[in-house]
Amino acid sequence: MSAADDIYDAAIKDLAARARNMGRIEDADCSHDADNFLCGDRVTVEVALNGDAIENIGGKVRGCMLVQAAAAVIHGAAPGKDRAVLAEGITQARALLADGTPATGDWEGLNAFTPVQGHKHRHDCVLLPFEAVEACLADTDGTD
Amino acid sequence: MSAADDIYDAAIKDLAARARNMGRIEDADCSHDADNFLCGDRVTVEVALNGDAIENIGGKVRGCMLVQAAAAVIHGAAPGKDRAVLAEGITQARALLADGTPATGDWEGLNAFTPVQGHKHRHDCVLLPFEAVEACLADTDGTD
Amino acid sequence: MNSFRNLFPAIASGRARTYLDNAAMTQIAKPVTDRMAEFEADGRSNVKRGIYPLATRANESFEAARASVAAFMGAKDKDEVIFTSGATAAINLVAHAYGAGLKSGDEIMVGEGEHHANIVPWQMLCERKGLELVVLPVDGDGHLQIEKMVDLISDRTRLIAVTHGSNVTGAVTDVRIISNMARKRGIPVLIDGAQRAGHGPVDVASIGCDFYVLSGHKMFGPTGIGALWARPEILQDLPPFLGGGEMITRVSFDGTDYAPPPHRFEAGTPPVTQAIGLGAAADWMMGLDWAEITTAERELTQSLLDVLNQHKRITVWDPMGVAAGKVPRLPILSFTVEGAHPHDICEVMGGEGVALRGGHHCAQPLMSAFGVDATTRASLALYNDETDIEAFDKAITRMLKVLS
Amino acid sequence: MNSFRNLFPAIASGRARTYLDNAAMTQIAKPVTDRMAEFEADGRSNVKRGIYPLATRANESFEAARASVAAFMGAKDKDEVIFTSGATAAINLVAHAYGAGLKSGDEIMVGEGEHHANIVPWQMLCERKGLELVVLPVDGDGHLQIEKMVDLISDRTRLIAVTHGSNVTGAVTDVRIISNMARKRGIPVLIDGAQRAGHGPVDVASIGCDFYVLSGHKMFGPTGIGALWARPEILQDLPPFLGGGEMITRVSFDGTDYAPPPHRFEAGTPPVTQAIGLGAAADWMMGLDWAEITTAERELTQSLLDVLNQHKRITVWDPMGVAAGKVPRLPILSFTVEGAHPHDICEVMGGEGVALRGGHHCAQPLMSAFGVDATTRASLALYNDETDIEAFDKAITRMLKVLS
Ligand SMILES: Cc1ncc(COP(=O)(O)O)c(C=O)c1O
Ligand SMILES: Cc1ncc(COP(=O)(O)O)c(C=O)c1O
Repeated sequence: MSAADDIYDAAIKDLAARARNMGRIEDADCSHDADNFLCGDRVTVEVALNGDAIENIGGKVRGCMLVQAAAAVIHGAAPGKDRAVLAEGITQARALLADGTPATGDWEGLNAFTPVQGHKHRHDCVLLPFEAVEACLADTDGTD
Repeated sequence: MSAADDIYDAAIKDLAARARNMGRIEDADCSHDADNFLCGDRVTVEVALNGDAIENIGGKVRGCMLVQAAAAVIHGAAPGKDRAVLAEGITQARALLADGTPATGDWEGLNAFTPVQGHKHRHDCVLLPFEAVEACLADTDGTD
Repeated sequence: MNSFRNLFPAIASGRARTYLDNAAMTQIAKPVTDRMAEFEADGRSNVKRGIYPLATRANESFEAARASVAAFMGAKDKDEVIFTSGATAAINLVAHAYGAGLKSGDEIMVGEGEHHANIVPWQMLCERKGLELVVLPVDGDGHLQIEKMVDLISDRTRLIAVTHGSNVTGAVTDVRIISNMARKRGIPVLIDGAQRAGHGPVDVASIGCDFYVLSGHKMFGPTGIGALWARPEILQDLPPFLGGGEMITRVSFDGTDYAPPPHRFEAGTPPVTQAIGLGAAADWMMGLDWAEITTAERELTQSLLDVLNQHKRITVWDPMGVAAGKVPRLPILSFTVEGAHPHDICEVMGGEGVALRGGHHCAQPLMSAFGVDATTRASLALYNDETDIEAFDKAITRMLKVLS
Repeated sequence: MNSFRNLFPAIASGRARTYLDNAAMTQIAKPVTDRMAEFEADGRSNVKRGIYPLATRANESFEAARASVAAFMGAKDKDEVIFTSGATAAINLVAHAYGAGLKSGDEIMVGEGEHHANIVPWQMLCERKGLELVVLPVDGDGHLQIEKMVDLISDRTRLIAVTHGSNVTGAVTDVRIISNMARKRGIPVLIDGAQRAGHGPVDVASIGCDFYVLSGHKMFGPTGIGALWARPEILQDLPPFLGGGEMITRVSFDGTDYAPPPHRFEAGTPPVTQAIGLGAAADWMMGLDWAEITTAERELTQSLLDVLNQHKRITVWDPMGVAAGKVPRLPILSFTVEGAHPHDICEVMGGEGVALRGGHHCAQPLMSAFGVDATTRASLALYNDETDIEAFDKAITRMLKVLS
């Protein structure tokens, strides 16, 4: 097996396929386009809130398998949780990519990205959907 | 003797010293500044005409010894002659620099520049005063 | 083995094995690195003003390089060539210097399939000066629809800027027809030759254009260098773009006089060593048999197409008729794979030693016209050969399996 | 022998013997050519977008070079550094990008002793936008009269652009005082470090300036590369200058979104190999003992002055007190010789193997302030040593005889 193949394992493929389940949300509380300007990938996210809870996440992913898989992880983990769960997800994703620290709790699904750790130039792909949701939520809370 | 010294012989020095005799002309028929933009040298010429004859040439030279010497050659050769003499001077100067063809007649003085032939990067110095006078005369004859 | 490979250490050594990303950057030729190394080892110096021997040597080498590039482009006089830091810088130079004379309501026409380098400078010019950008559309396989040009030209059209060869599809524009039509109407034409230049000398005189740009790093030369050729009558009257040393005749706080072309457009210390390298690349390329190379490049392109056409999941964004060898094309092609994203394709194929580029290729409007986000691109240079096709074939098969 | 000479093939071999034109261009260091040659021999590739191994390696090398240059300049973050094709291009970038926000009547202040690279872009900006150019004068020996700054600053002053070190006299500007005064008034300061950078790392943080520019070829690096450091708060909001690939987030004919800094300001393929070379130069220089080198450079400068001061026909245009070692200076000095023109001086001394530059040094306003047309300049770098002074001494004596 060549060096690049390890990231395309069944877990990632499975997640990426699930990204298609993420529908659009008509009356979202916020929506945001995040671009990886270096490669041209774009993630559009829509979030519906219920108070401080994330009710639903939708949108559209135009990007590689890693971007799709990461979007699917968020779509699987966040709805129904407090919005603060997202910050935790980003922290866990960064730690996993940086030194392989396993993700836990709500974000266990991130462990599918363990093989990506050795592919530094693809780390941004995993983080792009997180950044999109983060920026989307920032639009709604007036902090920023 | 090093390669560069041969151009600074007595003949050139003598000519360059004579450039100082070239006074300014208050009521010239034309005047022109010619610049060698690469090195910053500038020749200002003033020409007084009498019909088609060059009555007097004056001006100011801010440049190297070769520019000064060439200005002195013109100042020595042209006054009193028909303006057409200048075109001949340029032709002879170019021929001398290109392949060493000796200058003759009114322009014998150009032969002082024979050693410059081997210093291609200084050819423009010799030609600059000629170009200045040429441009100056062009201003008076409506041809151009 | 392809006989050019020995002149490219990165190729010969196998370190850049199956390098099929030549449209982004070619490898550099030994005659180029040799000439640059010699210039520096023997004592380099700044150009344009020095009098001591190293300086006059530097200046002579620099101006000889200008003459070589001029000859490569078919220019009559070396002083019609301006050294820039690349094709992008050259187009921006024209957008600023030529653009300075344009007025609100004037129009610039660009092709829909252009590289961003031939779109964004014009958009920015339009923004600055209140001009209109008029887009000449492409057809379904990326060819410019030249027949629509007449209708889109107006009496406010001030420039037509089109590529000589597409960096996405390899489609070659009929620049002679365009230049001829424009010339009749007094409209200058800029040709973006960035891709075309890696496939042999060009001839601006027979094209009949007014500006032509190229980049060193896409024609076996160094990075950091490009060239602009411009018709001398236009150049003569163009105001400068960048300000600085060596582009002036005289500077004072009362006002500044500018030098004649090409120096007026070369502010500051030029990329001296790189210009000498580009000259070496031009000289080397002018000595090659381009009829033979072009035939070889076409055959290899056909082989690439044959590999891709074996697979139902693959669609090639192929200029019409090219596969059959009917029209001129560059050995560049783009494809998409059902269910696989170009970045993932490049990752897997890169792991197999095959260098491909995936993405929008700085041609997002063309991607929109095709209705895709991104494609995967393979692009050939004269040093590619059948071994590269074999490796490509194997890697494609593997990629289809991995990304299934 | 000076121990640096071995790292400079052109110096070690004697081909660039008695090279005293370092202010125009230094020789290139072996650690620089080695790193560039390695990058190309191992297979180069375009940066910023590629996914295959050569492309990620190229990108990592390119970004590592950015980090090296950032460290050399004392920047906090590598993304505060923009690669340009030289100092001139960097100043023009600021004149266009920062200048885009200025309005008629606004003022730009420049020093009277500046290189044309730090005058002409501002004159052109003033012309484009109806601004005023305010000149901060120099005194009789070429030092900026900082004490006049307060009076010349107005509430329309929008930028102060001064050199860190003069390319004519070697005078060093007190850039800390200027930046401090400007900062209190909210006026950004641009420092032209083209000359200063060849004499050791700088520290933009302690200077307190807002923009700092340098050129590779004056700091033992390649030609065709330079860098701009800018304060990130300013950079964040600056519009782009050149348009093209890699500086955008998304392009369509309806409008274009620009990338974040530094990419927003690096349109097109950057000078990849040269950036890597500049990084190598920065790394190499950061490893040297600059206290020791500066002392050696000052001693040699004093020796040059001693040679010149022996001769009554010679006048040195020397920054006040520097001969006596009182104030910081660069090892650059200008002189005039009674009855001899600088071009003739350079010709004769060049024939003796001594490389000097004669002319206006792209600083015509300073020449006017001095009341001369041109000077002859000697400028040192770390590889110069006593053997160069001896050759200079002999050549000066001969020159005075030849040009008598
Ligand atoms: C068609 C085309 N035009 C222009 C450019 C820009 O060239 P550079 O990046 O060398 O400035 C490119 C390079 O990608 C290109 O492919
Ligand atoms: C003080 C100063 N500023 C700017 C420049 C311009 O640098 P470059 O020609 O490398 O763009 C120079 C170079 O001569 C210089 O000496």
